[in-house]
Amino acid sequence: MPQIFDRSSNALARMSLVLSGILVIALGVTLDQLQRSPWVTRQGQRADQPVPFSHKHHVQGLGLQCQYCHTTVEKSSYAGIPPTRTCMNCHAQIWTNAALLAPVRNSWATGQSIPWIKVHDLPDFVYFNHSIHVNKGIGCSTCHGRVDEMPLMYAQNTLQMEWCLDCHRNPAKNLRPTSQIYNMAWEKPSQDKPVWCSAVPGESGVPTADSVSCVTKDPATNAAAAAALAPPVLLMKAALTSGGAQGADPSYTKFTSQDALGHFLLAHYKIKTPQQITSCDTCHR
Amino acid sequence: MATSEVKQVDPGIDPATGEFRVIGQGQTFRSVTEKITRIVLTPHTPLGWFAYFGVGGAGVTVLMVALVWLFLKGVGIWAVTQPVAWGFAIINFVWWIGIGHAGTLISAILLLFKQGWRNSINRFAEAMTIFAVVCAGMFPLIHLGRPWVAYWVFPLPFTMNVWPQFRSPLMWDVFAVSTYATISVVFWYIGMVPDFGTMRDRAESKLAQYAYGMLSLGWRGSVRHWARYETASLLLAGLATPLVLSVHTVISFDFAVAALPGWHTTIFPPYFVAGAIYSGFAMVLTLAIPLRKYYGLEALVTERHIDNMGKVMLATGFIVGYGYGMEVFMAWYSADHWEAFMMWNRMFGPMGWSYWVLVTCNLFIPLTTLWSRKLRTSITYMFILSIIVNTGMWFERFVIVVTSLYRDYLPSSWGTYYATKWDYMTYIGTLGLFTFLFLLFVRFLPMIPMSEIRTMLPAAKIKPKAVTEAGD
Amino acid sequence: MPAREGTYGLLAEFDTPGDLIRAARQARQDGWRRLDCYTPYPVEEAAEAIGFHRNKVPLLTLIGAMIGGAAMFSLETWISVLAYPLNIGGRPTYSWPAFLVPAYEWTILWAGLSAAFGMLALNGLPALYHPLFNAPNFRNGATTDKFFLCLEALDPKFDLVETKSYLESFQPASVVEVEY
Amino acid sequence: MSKINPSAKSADNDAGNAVNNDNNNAQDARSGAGAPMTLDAVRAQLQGVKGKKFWRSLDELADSPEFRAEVEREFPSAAQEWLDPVSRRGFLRLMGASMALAGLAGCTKQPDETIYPYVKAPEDLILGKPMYFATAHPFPTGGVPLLMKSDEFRPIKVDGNPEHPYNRGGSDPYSQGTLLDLYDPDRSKKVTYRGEDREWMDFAQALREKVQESKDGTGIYFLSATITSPTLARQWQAVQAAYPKAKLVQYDPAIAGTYAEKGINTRYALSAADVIVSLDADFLSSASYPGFHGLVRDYANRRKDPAAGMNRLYAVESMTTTTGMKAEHRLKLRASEIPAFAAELAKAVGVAGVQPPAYAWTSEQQAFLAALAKDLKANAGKSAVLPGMYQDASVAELAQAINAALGNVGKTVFVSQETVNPLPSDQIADLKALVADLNAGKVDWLVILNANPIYTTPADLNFASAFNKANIVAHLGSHMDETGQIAHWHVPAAHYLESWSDVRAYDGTVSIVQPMIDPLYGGHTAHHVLQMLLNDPLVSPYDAVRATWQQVLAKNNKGDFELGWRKSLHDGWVEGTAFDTAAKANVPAEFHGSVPAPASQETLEIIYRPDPSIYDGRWSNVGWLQELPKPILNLSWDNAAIVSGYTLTKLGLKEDDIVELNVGGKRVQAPVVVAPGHPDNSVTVYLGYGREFAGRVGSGAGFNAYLIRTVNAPFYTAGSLRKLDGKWGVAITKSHYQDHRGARFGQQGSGDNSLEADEALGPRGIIRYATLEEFKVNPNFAHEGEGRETPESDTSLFPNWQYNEAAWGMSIDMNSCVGCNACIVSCYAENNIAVVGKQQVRIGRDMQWIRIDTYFEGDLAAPRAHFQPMNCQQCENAPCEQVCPVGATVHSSEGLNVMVYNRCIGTRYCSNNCPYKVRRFNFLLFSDYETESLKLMRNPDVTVRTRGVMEKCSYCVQRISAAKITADKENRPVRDGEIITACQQACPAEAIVFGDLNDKTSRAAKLRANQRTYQVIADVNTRPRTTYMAEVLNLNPELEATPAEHMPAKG
Repeated sequence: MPQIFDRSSNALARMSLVLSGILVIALGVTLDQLQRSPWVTRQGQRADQPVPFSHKHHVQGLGLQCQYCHTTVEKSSYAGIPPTRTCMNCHAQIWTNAALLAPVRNSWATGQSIPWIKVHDLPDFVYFNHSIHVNKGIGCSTCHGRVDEMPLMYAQNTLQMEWCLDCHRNPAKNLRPTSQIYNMAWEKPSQDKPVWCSAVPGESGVPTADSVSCVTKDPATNAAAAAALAPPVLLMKAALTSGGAQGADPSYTKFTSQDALGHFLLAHYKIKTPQQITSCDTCHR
Repeated sequence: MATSEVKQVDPGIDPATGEFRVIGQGQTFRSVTEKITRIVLTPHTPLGWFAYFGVGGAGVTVLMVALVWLFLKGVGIWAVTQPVAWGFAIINFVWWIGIGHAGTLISAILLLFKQGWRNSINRFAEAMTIFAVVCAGMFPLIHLGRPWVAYWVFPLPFTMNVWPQFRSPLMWDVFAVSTYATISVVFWYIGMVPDFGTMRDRAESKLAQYAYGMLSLGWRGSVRHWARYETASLLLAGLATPLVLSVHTVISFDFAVAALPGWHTTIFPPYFVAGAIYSGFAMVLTLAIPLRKYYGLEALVTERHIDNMGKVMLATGFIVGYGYGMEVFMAWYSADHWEAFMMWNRMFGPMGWSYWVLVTCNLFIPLTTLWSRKLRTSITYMFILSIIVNTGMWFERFVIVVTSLYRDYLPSSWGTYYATKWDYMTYIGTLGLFTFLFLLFVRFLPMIPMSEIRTMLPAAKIKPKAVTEAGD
Repeated sequence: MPAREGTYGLLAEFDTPGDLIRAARQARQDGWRRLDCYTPYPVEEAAEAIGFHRNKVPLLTLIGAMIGGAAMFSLETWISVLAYPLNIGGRPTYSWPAFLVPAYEWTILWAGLSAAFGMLALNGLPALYHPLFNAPNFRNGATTDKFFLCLEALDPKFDLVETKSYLESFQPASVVEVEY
Repeated sequence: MSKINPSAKSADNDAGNAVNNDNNNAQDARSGAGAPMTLDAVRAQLQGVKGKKFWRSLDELADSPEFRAEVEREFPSAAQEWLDPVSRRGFLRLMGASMALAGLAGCTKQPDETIYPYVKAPEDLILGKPMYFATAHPFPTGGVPLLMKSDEFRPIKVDGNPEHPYNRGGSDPYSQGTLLDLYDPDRSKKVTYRGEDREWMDFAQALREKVQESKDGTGIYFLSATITSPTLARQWQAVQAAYPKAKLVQYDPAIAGTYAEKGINTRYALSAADVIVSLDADFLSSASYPGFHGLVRDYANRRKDPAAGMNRLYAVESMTTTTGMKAEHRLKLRASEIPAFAAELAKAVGVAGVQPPAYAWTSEQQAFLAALAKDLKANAGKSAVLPGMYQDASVAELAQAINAALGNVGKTVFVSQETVNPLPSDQIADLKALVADLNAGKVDWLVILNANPIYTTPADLNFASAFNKANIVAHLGSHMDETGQIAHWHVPAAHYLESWSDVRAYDGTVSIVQPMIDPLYGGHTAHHVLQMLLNDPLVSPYDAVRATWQQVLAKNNKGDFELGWRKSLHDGWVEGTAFDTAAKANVPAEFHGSVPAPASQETLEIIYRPDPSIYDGRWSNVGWLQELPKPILNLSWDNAAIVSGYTLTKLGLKEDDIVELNVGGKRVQAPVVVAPGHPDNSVTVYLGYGREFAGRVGSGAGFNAYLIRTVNAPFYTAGSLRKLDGKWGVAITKSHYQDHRGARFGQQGSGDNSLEADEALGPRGIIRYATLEEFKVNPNFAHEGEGRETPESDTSLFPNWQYNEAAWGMSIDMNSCVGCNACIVSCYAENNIAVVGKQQVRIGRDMQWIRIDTYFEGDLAAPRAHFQPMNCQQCENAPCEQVCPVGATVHSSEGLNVMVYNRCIGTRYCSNNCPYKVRRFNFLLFSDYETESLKLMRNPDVTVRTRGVMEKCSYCVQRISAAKITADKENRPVRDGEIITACQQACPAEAIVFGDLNDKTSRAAKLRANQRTYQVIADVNTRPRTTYMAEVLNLNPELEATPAEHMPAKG
């Protein structure tokens, strides 16, 4: 009775054992990565839109405000996609023959909607509300990224549940003054870029935003100058808020870290506790 | 207890000890080996095997049909409804798991108790366990409303950041059943390694040599290996014993932890386990009796085995009976209206019949007859009885699941339950699957552990003389 | 392993376990260390005869058990208390009694696996190829009904001629030389 | 809530554009398919297809890429399980399921979704913020003032107008159901002439020319449903003036022959009534009784606080209704006995001139009569006697006389000169005349307006044959129904939510019916038709209605009509149009009419009533109402021959047997069902079933009772009954008392009791009640006795969870609940609940989140019923949550028991472990993801549940979240009453109160603190957030609790 197996078979056997082990682990890691990959989440992908609309051009170049198009962002759960009329407001006069804008003109002529591809597309069982976020100090760019630097729109973030939870578990790290909501260039406060905020005790019925006012230039030197130097959006907003906060002669505190600012705003915007905003019924119904 | 006239008539009795033989007379290492290996290594498969295999195959087909339709349409094709939201699926699940238990019990607990007679039957009892667990494990999956997201029960880092809920008995099931399946397979395989060695060395065809060679991992019977092997087996047995007890305990928690009258009771764990063993041994008999006849293994699976299994069933049967008794007693003694009504409803309600079927099959018939050794050693009777008990145990689960659910707290939501053809097809399907797998096992694997049989042969007895001699 | 050349050892075949044990014990007394017995079923006396008394399988099992149990229990606690604490029917987040069950199951799971695979590892299995299989009579008997004693060439006392005669002094059924 | 004053423009705004995908829940109506669901598209898709053809067109629809995109989204296309259990359209579901399995990939990758923004956005629209418009539901017995919730100009919820003086926010199943009626995909969509497509103008021309050449209108006949619109009446009068020979016949099967046809001018103010007597007046169980909403509200208000003095209700009735079951004292009489009894009563309270026919009253009946009369006299001026609508005319007159004799008129009873319906008429007589003229060949053109005479006319009129004798028949109807099928012309009618009109409510106030949406299928109204005959044919209904109220509104608003108009649109009613209560009408306290003598004890009486769910059949294609369990019977999807247990046994029947009803040679087959407390030798049948051409839902359900109805005795008559072989297979939504008559185990009584009730009222303490006397002695009765203990808050192995913010809770007053089912239908609409169909209901898979548990106490021959609305109890120690392996049901920080559909894997363990069995499981794909028109109807704030997912009452969590966000933005706490659940909103009795239990000043918290408040199955220590207030009955000491007319219902 001879040998059945060759000498090498022992080595082979052991090696195959090790390999299969490695294989299993590799598979696990791959799947784990896959579910977060842009292939699944569409993160950073530029959809093929009927009109190559450039936020960069309109926001950075022309300085349009977000709400000029997304009108209901402060009032409703939907920020709102502009009707064709909004486009035509300008494009009835300028670029009236641009080939790129043909779809817009057709829509205007025929009354058929422009079929945009949804870029930020949450699952159907998730109920997201824009208004509460912008009213409580979450800026556009926090979720949508530097839209003003996007020639073509894409999703900055995965919009997966873990991403939402990441903020809902600790809102402080993303809160900003409501006066800065639409400021695409907003940066978290730091030593060289501090933020000054003042708060008057807000009474019930008055939106919390009105009792807090923040500026990015030292108000001690010259509030007016601060205002003058501030970007237009901020200018308007700052005026509003300080107006709301009038009477109690705001004494400003200086914040040099997001953590400090975040917790200041957390308190004054009456943000709900993580336990409350990570409760399932916050987003699912 | 053996009487003189029994001695003359009964070849199964060892004249020296007056006890049943575990192994028939005149067996040698080689004869045993030949007998067992031939079954597998014979080039021509017996026709009967094909016949049964066909039956099993048909069952599997039925199962496939039922499952495809199930996945296309949803669990609504079953009879499950409000308020009876669990039906055949869970009944079959518990029933199959229960059957599984005997295998592990025989191979583990009897090993610890040094019950030599187990050796002839433990291999296919373990096989039975594994196939039963396969059938059982299928049900929790397919009874889900959305089986395609069943993987959510595993604690893995999904992007939802949501995790399983470990207070749920169903989560406990997940771990109990998966562990049980894994350990059983490992135990089974480890047990077979030396026999694979034998098969490798007995096999003529190159293919068989390769196959069994691989499976044997190159086993060569070094006594060092044997020593570690023995320790490992003993440890596995020692682990499998608490495991097998825990598994059905956990299954019983599915009910005992719930708030439902008829489920919410502390008696469940012990009597589920006992019931499991009860039905398990019944199933072993159902399989062993035809097998030993068909493959002429009377010498290896003797009447003594049948007889012992009968005794075990008698014992476990009484524990089960005690369980039923306690339910009734507590319903009265606790003076708790929910319990009392549940018990009354279980016995005399619209579905009372099922309770009496169970009592008849599980208590009246077995516990009155198993006393007699004559009946215990009557092969045909034991075969019939084993089937009766299996039926009874199925109805026990039916009673627990359905008759507790269909009339619970709010009378306004009382309902009823009529199984649909899809329910039956699924159940029959799993029976088919079981047969199918078991026949494959019989055909391709050694169904009796040779190495362990050898230790029981007279030749294995080391002459004391030899040993002392070596001393000087 | 590096492919060795030459003789692996001398293999004596016996018909009964008793003979094997006697021979093995004798050989051990005579100072043989590199020796091994091969039997178709566990013969504990033989193992003792060649001085193999205890093994490490139990230790491995214990370690496995502890790892398994601890891992599962801490996973459950982390999930329910830290990762995403939820109010489940008013139960406390740290519901340890419930957590015990899966932890218990994993204790057994990992203990069992480490026992089985530990045993195989310690036995150096899988070893599909082994010099002994070169011996003409080995595979015919070792897994069926014959009992072998092998004195290995690596033992300093080993000498092809002397050792052969030494083995024959035990009246074995046969003595053969095993090549690598 | 924000009410926005809708200009005609915004109301007419094309809902098509309003369908906008810019939202996060494509799973809802708005964008179920990725398809551009402009209404035009839908119209195009559905154009001219109906009935079976509809399916084919849907399959074509299904092949569109958008649809596939939808399927890929793991929503298998809908299995119309409720059409036929194994659907003929397996193919699509195969597709769907394969996609579902593809879901195995786990992290399902969403396909691209498309956004279809407006081209020109309407100014007043804020996407995602609903608008509310006031309108009214024109109902033959008076309009129901409504406040519609409109999402992007799609009406998605019907509710009572909370500010309207009449119904004060209450509504009813019918009004709630009209929403689904609006979106019914089976509505007719094309004008047809002899089956060929035509345009509206073709019809209008034809009619106009015909009428003009007839000069004086000879041979022109109009057959209309009861005219409720003053404007329509005005238009008719104009037509009449122009064409004096033209004839108008009004016919409503449930109105004709009742006092309502002569115009409802009597109103009852039950708030001032200490004693209420119902002479077969079922004023609590459905809107078919005039003034239902107001009557229920006033009745219930007098029962909310027993200490403050309760009213007492006596019911004398010919079938079991919730009115009788709520009554302190109930006397069951066969329909024909009731006029005589009324006469006896009248005599007893001193009505002059009344001659009661001689009749052998049983001792119980006499005792009842005596006690009743005595009690009435004792409460003269503080009582009210309500006549049954479906009784002999004498009953109404007698009731009037009794009220007069008791001096109730002017105090609790008000009679006005004007009537609710502008054109009262003798409908039966007119109908007979019409048939005569038809047969005489006098009819040239018969124009049918919103009526379905072929189906609804009594069989003995042979209307169908007469019908064919008309030269041309034109049919204006919402569906291609039995009449539309054979009429020459068919014109799709616009729904009342699609068109302008007006209507008077029970109290006389006029409401403008304003459209919520453009006609989905381009329908027209009776206004159009009549206007077409006038000199200015193109005046739109809008202008017509404005014209009608020009003067009134101008007068009310110092000449500023526009202001008045906008105000009445905004408020929902025209001010100063209510009937004058001050005017003292003189009602004589005497009666000289004749009273029909009761039929002999042995004759079998057959009673016809409009169905409590689908009325006269007009809503038989409304799935919600079809599936709605009828009060008392819990029967859905069928009508039945309803008998008493005694009659059942006497005739040797079992429930669900098929019987043949025979009235004067006309026969129908029907299933037999028992109603506890039904009079013996008497069979009640509901009208409205057995439709041939109702649509996919209604066709073929039940049997057609019109076939055995006679024109001269439309509401009860003598007949016979014969057993046939076989079972019908009725769907009854709860375990049935007849199957479970407690024969053993601790039941009280002789085996004639319902085991359920014995259990529920007995040791289980589910129903708890006391008499007023007992209550006065021991206000804490609800917490004493077996099964009534509530565990202390510290009886628990683990520490109690603290709820520091809001703690939502609900209180349900069982004393007020009249079991009218309005809450159930409201819940259907609010929560996108699926209709599952008869077969599924039969095996107990109905999906209603709230149900009305009915327990029949005592002898089933003469029981007292207890109605218990049962929805998720939101237990603090929820048994369901603890057993869910994936945490799909958990507690929110405010103690809501939240069900997360998208996490559910469907083990159904939670349902098993729920002591209240209030969880509902999608055993199959019940939700309809295909039918476009239904997508428009869905509530965008609630996920549509797919197959294999558990669901349950959520306390309308979507409303809670909305309110919380609003409050949070305004930096204030949520106000008490700011959140109203759908069931609470619909309840005409205000039996349901929702609020924050941590806010001790909230109504809910106060009610929870009330001593009558108890928790169901408290001893299991689930700690429900929903609690119930025990009933208190104001019994008349002279009568025993229930008139035990012992006719055992053995067998």
